[in-house]
Amino acid sequence: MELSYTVAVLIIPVFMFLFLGIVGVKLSKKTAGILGTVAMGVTTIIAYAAALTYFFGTDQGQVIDGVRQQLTVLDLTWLEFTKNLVIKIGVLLDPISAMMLIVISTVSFMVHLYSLGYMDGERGFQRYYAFLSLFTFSMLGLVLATNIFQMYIFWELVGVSSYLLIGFYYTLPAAVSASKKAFIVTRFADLGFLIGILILSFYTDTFDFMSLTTDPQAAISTAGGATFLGCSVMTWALTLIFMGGAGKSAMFPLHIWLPDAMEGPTPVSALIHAATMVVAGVYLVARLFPLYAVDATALDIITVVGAFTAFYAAAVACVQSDIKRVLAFSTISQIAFMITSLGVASPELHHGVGYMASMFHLFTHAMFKALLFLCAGAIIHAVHSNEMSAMGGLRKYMPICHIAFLIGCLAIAGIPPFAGFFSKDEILVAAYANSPLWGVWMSVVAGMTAFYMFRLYYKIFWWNNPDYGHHTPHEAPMTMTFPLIFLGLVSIVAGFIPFGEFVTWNREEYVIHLDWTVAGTSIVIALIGIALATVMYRKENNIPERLADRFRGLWTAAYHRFYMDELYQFITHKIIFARISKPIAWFDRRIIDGTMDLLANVTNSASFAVRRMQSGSVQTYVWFYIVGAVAVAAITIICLI
Amino acid sequence: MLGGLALCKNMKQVRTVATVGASALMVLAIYLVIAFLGERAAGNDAEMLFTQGAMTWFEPLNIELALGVDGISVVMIVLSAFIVFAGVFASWKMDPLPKEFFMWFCLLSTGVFGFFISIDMFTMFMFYEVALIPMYLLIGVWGSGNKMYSAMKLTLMLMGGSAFLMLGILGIYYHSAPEGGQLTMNILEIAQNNAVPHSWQYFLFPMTFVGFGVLGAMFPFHTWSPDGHASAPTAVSMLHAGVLMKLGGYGCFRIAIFLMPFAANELAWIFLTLTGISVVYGAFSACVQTDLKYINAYSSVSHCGMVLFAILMLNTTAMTGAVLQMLSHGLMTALFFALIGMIYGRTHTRDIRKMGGLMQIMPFLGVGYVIAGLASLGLPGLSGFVAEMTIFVGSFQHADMFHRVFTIVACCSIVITAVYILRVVGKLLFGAVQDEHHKTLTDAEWHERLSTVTLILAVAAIGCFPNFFSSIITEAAEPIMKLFA
Amino acid sequence: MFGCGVYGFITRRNMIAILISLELMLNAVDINFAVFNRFLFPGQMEGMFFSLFAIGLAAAETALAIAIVINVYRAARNVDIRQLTKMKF
Amino acid sequence: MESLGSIIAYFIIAIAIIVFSVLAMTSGKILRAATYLLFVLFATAGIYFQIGYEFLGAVQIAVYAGGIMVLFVFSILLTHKPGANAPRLTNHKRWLGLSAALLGAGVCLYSLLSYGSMMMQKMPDNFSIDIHGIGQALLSTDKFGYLLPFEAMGILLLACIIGGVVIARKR
Amino acid sequence: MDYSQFLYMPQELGLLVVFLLVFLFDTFGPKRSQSSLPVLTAVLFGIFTVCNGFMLMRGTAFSGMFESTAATYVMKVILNIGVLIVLIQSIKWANSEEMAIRRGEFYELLLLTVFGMYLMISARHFLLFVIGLETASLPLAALVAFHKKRYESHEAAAKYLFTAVFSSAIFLMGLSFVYGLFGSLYFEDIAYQVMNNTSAMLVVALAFVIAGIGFKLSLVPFHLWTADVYQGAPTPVTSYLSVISKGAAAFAFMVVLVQVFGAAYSKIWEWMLYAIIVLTITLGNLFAIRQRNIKRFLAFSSISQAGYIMLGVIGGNEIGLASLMFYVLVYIFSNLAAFGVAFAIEQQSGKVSIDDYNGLYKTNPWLSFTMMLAMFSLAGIPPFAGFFSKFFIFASALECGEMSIYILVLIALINTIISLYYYLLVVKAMFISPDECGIERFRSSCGERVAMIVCTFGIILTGIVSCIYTFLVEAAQDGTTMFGLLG
Repeated sequence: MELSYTVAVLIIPVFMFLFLGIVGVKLSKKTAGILGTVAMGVTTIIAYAAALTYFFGTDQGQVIDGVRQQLTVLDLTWLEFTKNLVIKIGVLLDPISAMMLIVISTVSFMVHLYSLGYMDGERGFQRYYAFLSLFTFSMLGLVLATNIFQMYIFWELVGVSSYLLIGFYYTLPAAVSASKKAFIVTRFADLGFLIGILILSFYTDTFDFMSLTTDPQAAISTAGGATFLGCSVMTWALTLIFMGGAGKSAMFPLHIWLPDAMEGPTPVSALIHAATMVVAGVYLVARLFPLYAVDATALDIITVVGAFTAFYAAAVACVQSDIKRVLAFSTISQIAFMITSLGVASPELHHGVGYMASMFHLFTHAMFKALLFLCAGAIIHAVHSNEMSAMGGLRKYMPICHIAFLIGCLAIAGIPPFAGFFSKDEILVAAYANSPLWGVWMSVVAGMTAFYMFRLYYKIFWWNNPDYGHHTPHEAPMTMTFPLIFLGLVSIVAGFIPFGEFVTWNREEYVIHLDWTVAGTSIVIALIGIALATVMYRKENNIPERLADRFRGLWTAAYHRFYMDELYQFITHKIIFARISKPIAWFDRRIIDGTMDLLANVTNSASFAVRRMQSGSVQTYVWFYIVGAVAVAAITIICLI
Repeated sequence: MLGGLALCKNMKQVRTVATVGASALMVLAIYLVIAFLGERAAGNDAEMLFTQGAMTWFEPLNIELALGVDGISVVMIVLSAFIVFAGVFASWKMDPLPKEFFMWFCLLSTGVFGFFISIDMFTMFMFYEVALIPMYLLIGVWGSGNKMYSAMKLTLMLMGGSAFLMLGILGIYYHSAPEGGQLTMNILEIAQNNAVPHSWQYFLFPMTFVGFGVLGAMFPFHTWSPDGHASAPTAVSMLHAGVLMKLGGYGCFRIAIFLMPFAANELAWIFLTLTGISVVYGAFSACVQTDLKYINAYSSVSHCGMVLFAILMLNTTAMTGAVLQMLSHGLMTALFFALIGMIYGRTHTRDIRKMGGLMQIMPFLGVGYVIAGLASLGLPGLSGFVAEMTIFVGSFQHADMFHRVFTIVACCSIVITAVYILRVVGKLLFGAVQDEHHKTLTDAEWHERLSTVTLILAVAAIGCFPNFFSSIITEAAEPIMKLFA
Repeated sequence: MFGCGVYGFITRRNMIAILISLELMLNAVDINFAVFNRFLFPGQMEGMFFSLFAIGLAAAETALAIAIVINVYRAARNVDIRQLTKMKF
Repeated sequence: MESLGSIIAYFIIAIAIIVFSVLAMTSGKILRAATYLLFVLFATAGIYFQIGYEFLGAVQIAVYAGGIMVLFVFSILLTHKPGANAPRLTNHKRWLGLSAALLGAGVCLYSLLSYGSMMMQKMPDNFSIDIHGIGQALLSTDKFGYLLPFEAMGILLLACIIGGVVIARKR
Repeated sequence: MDYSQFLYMPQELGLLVVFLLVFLFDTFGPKRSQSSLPVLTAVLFGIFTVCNGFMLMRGTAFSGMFESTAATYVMKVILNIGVLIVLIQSIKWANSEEMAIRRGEFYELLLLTVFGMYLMISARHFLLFVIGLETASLPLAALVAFHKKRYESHEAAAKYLFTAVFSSAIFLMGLSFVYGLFGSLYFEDIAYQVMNNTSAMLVVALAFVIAGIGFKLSLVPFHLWTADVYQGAPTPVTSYLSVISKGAAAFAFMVVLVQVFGAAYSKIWEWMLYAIIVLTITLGNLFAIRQRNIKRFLAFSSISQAGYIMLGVIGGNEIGLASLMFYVLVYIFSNLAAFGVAFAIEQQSGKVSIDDYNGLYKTNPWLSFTMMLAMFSLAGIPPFAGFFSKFFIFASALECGEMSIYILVLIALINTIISLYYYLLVVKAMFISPDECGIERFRSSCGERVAMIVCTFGIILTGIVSCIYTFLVEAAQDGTTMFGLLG
């Protein structure tokens, strides 16, 4: 198979990780950064080559009867549980993984490049690149996984690299606790994923994606209608697996780690927490979509969770003051779009367009969200603050950044011809096709998206003109602006990719045709949102204040993200630590250990008690003697007779 | 006879150390390296099931000095070798009475090696006790903190376990052959005869299982572990948590389960419940501890609980997982304890509330600790993941709903593990430096690095190439688990 | 008589009195042997011989015991059994 | 032998033994206790004579009454001021002693009585032993010959003599 | 009259020869060379012990009154080894100022008691047995009183003697019942008749017999004299009492119970023994925990050890006998090592409290090493001999396979943990306790050192060298007459 070189995309980063991790300290910072970037560049080229070969290659067997085949390029046994349950490490190429290859390698390369400038002079620069390589490796491994367990493995690795990168500034307590939180929350979700895998593999006796998805009905039927607590085990398995995805993709209520994760360096946020890792959940569901497709309950759950999260995150995003937080919530909201889209994508409805839409949105979103984050990074780099209040009027100081950011905003708001418009439109189509309720709901959220994005935009680049003092913001260096420009361009044109030809749920071609009623509505809504934002935030004024005062309660609640963090805090500290761990520890010391000590003490005091027998008087001794002898005899007689 | 070799070498070292004294430390270390390298090479070859060379020892009770190894014991021996190796370096600068320390240390390792290579119940039991008793002095003399209490508690509790064990072994011996047959202590023969009456199995199985379970830190017999580990010197903690606790798991399966399959099947649920509790319970307990060693000790309770848990699932995969878990836990706990010892040696405190930001001061140790932590919480690519996944998958293959539900309960521990590991890592290594005095501390020295790196490499080796190990183990576990098919 | 001996042993404070009670006990045994022999197993004279030897034993014991008692008396100027409780517990 | 008279004599002797032994144990004066013991010993010898073991009776009188009693008396004189009374017993001690004594006696009696049917056999008649027979038996190696115990007894006595000497020596 | 029958008892005769030589040397030997008496005795006894190897005469003498089998022979040899060690240990002590005048008597009495023990072991007639028992115990009273200047010594002697006489009275009472039941005192005759006898008298007789011998073994509740006497007696005598005298009693006990009453209805004595063992082990341990005086401590530990020894009796089979012999052998080594150390220290500094041992390792490493070995061996820790002996004794007890015995063994095993606790306390004192040691560094005398070295080797090798045990089992099988009636 000539595509086997794809495996190099895994090998190069992992090698770079080890190399930079072990000998990185000895290298100069510059060398390390350049090495990392170059390696990433090579990886990107290979990834592109692989993806393009896959999509456009004319090799026989790639497309049969209009269906793109899944190609298992490589499959090495890594660990054998039983004869059938084997973890393999391999490379699976199919439309979505090829698409993800492009996304990941592009964004990752951009981030590498960008970081050369952004992270310049930071302590642990080498370490940073090592971790980036690790992340890239894990993420690529995740998307190329041939079986669900390989995916889980890389899933965990992704989690760890995310942990390491969030906690990159390990001397800052906030970063440390954010990284901890991120890891633990996703870990909790992964627990669901793991259990789901266990259940699934127990009934289907395989981990392999191909065998799982080629005949989903068979998989379902092997479960034999087994039920647990009223639901069929398959629903349980799929829901639990989705829980894993929800954790990674920050779906409500497992979203709380993502906003905190912004404590990490901004390029990391762009790479991991906007473009790639957080969509792993979406990817997971998409990967197993044929299974989900036959289980309506699981799909409904996905839809509800997605839709609610989309709304919730958008609402919160409207009032946040930290630009990265706004972007984070926006990310949550956008991913929720994709999830919803998958949820509503029953194959019988509109050719399962939701699936394609979701993937499409994933693709475009990765580009423009990375763009937005990188812009945010540049801005933060310039003003040394995350808070909106420290910004304003930056359009004069940072023109390139301004334009790029604007493109990003337009794209996310869904204004044609920017990328977001096309993908979001498809999602809305899918939603309407499923039920008008979801359609309307998602349209509203789309409007909110436009509003908060432009609120952000105006607040940064317009609003007022604060006093920057002696430190005037300036445009970022070339290494940072180049990725902005590149991604900006991509964001403009990506919408025109005939995505349906490449990625659909059954891997047959599907021609996208815009449904203008839906598209029109969405444009109008987006424009309304933008207009509203323009009115409120273009110039410094007190409308927002007044509004905030009017809806004080709501505003505060939203500002505090509806107290989700506090709730978690309460659960972890008050319940898990104080109500479970502490008592267990106490129980252990006092009761269990106490029992052991008690045994010893009882022995000791018994020894004290019998001491009196040894009175020192011969007569007492003799008394015991005779009584003992007689008692022995008497007891025996009584027992025998 | 690779095991015999290991035994001899150790004996020789004891003598060397005893005669040449403190100056022999160097020789000792070199000896160890050679012995273990050779052993590893030999161990890798010994994939055939049993290499036998039995010699009748006590003829009246038909006790043989039967040695033999299968895949499982081979990996256990490799594990022990690694940890002893690392332990020697970790205790490089043992201060008072180094000679005695290493003598006892060698005796301890002799017991451990002997235990793993024996296939005769008596010798096995003997080596088991040989391995236990040096602990008392090692902790008592070279330990820290409330060492007398801990040492006594540890010894007495473990000996308590071995009391049950001895009864169990004798009971098995007297039922080892069908009516009129030649009674035997040889594990293989007993298993072949499979003559222990069912009614007796009900009595003997709990005896042996609890006997070994005490050492395997099974709830509620685990309380020696936190105190003991907290007080023990570094190398002893390493060897104890790393290898000695594995004796429990190994023994459980080699004697309790292998010889009494019927009762194992019937009574598994009781012990499954206990071990399930200890998995979760240990993890929760670890969450609120403030002493590094206590945290680790409770984490050991949790992990070793997992070993016993998996063994009780009675299928090949889970069994393989259990052995992998022993390996993995052995290595990473040893790593943990080594690092804790090194940190303690510098900061003179183990209270995580009093430390912080050590990553800046001693990056090597910090990185080591993070790696150990990640291994512990099951990061793919390191050993913990492999072991735990094998256990979970294997356990979940059990046909019984009860077992599967318990597997899920046990799975929960991975989250809790993450909680306490990250808590420690966060408090200890990250953040600002808590104590100004700590800023002057140095990073690891060469022997410490050597010790740490050895263990890390081993952990990573298992994590990256698990199939190599798992196939060795599976091969050995399969014939045993056929008893339950 | 045997019972008397036991009683005496336990209640008396004088060591010599205790010896007397021991003699009583031994005597009881002797009688037992002799009588058993005579009444039950007259064929042989084992009981009688046993008594014979037992008398010898008693003599030896008494001699030693008295020597010790006198020794104690020398050391403590007293033959009170309550003196003999220095070592206990 | 099976005459009423001998039975009556037997009972008289038995009662004498019991009475005197109780007296020996309860008497306050140690010398008096020793005297009572002497009576007991004589009475015992009486029993021996009555059941036909003249040799045994003779030994009893010779060794006990002659040897041991003398020892007792000497030791009493050595260690006591004449006329000293034993202090009154504490109640506690008396009960302790009484309980043990009764228990011991009770068990013995019980077992004897449970075995009683055999005891009520008639004493065999025509029984006589001669000194010569005793001498033969003492030096015989056959069954029911006691050469070995005899020798051993000699050694025991030797040991006791040495022991006594050691103890009694001043230094 | 066939006096050649004395030839069946070569060991006894040999012992008497040794005794006579010592006696003559003591009495008529030149005054100046008297101080070589201890060495002479030790040498003579050593030669005798070695010669024992050629003295095995199997057979029955005196019409079944005396029996010599491989088993009895081995028992005697084991005792000899112990006695030899004691003799070597006490060389210096015997030459001390205070002892000089009584030196000869010490050895004479010692040898005579050994003779008594021989009789006990080989006796097959109760009369002989009683005489042996008394010979073995009465002179000991004199030995206990050997410390003229110490009041405790006299007190101990008085206590010992009173209890001993009392117990022999009880024992004789029991024997009189036995006689009343069976009309014979030959073991053989009794064993034939004992089978179908269920009378209460037998039970009482048995109880009294057990009490009588249990006194020597210091089984609970017949043990109370032990601690006081051990404490009061001179240390060599204590070690002799605790080891040799106890070992001999154990052998005799086995013989009496198994051979004579082995076939008793439903093994009445096993149940009695059951209760006594439980009590002995448990109470012995409980007492031992609190002791601070090393000799009292060892006394109680030896009480609980006696309980373990009895486990071999309860097994009542060849393995049991062999294990019992093995146990006693190991016990001799271990306990004598412990006493040897205690004695050396007492000689040197007069200190007898365990607290004084704190930090002993720093000043006297070899002494504390020996002590540690002894403690570990007593506690049954491998690879020392004590482990093997414990294991075998448990194994032999379990052979009958009854559940009740399993429970008994479990109790015993749990008790080993308690015992481990206090043995470790001693180890802790020597090795771990940080205090400055009150005992200075010193060299123990040559004899003590030799004895300790012998014990150390014994502790280490007896277990590992398996042929010893195998040999004992063969010897036990030779004593088939003992078990012939069990079938």
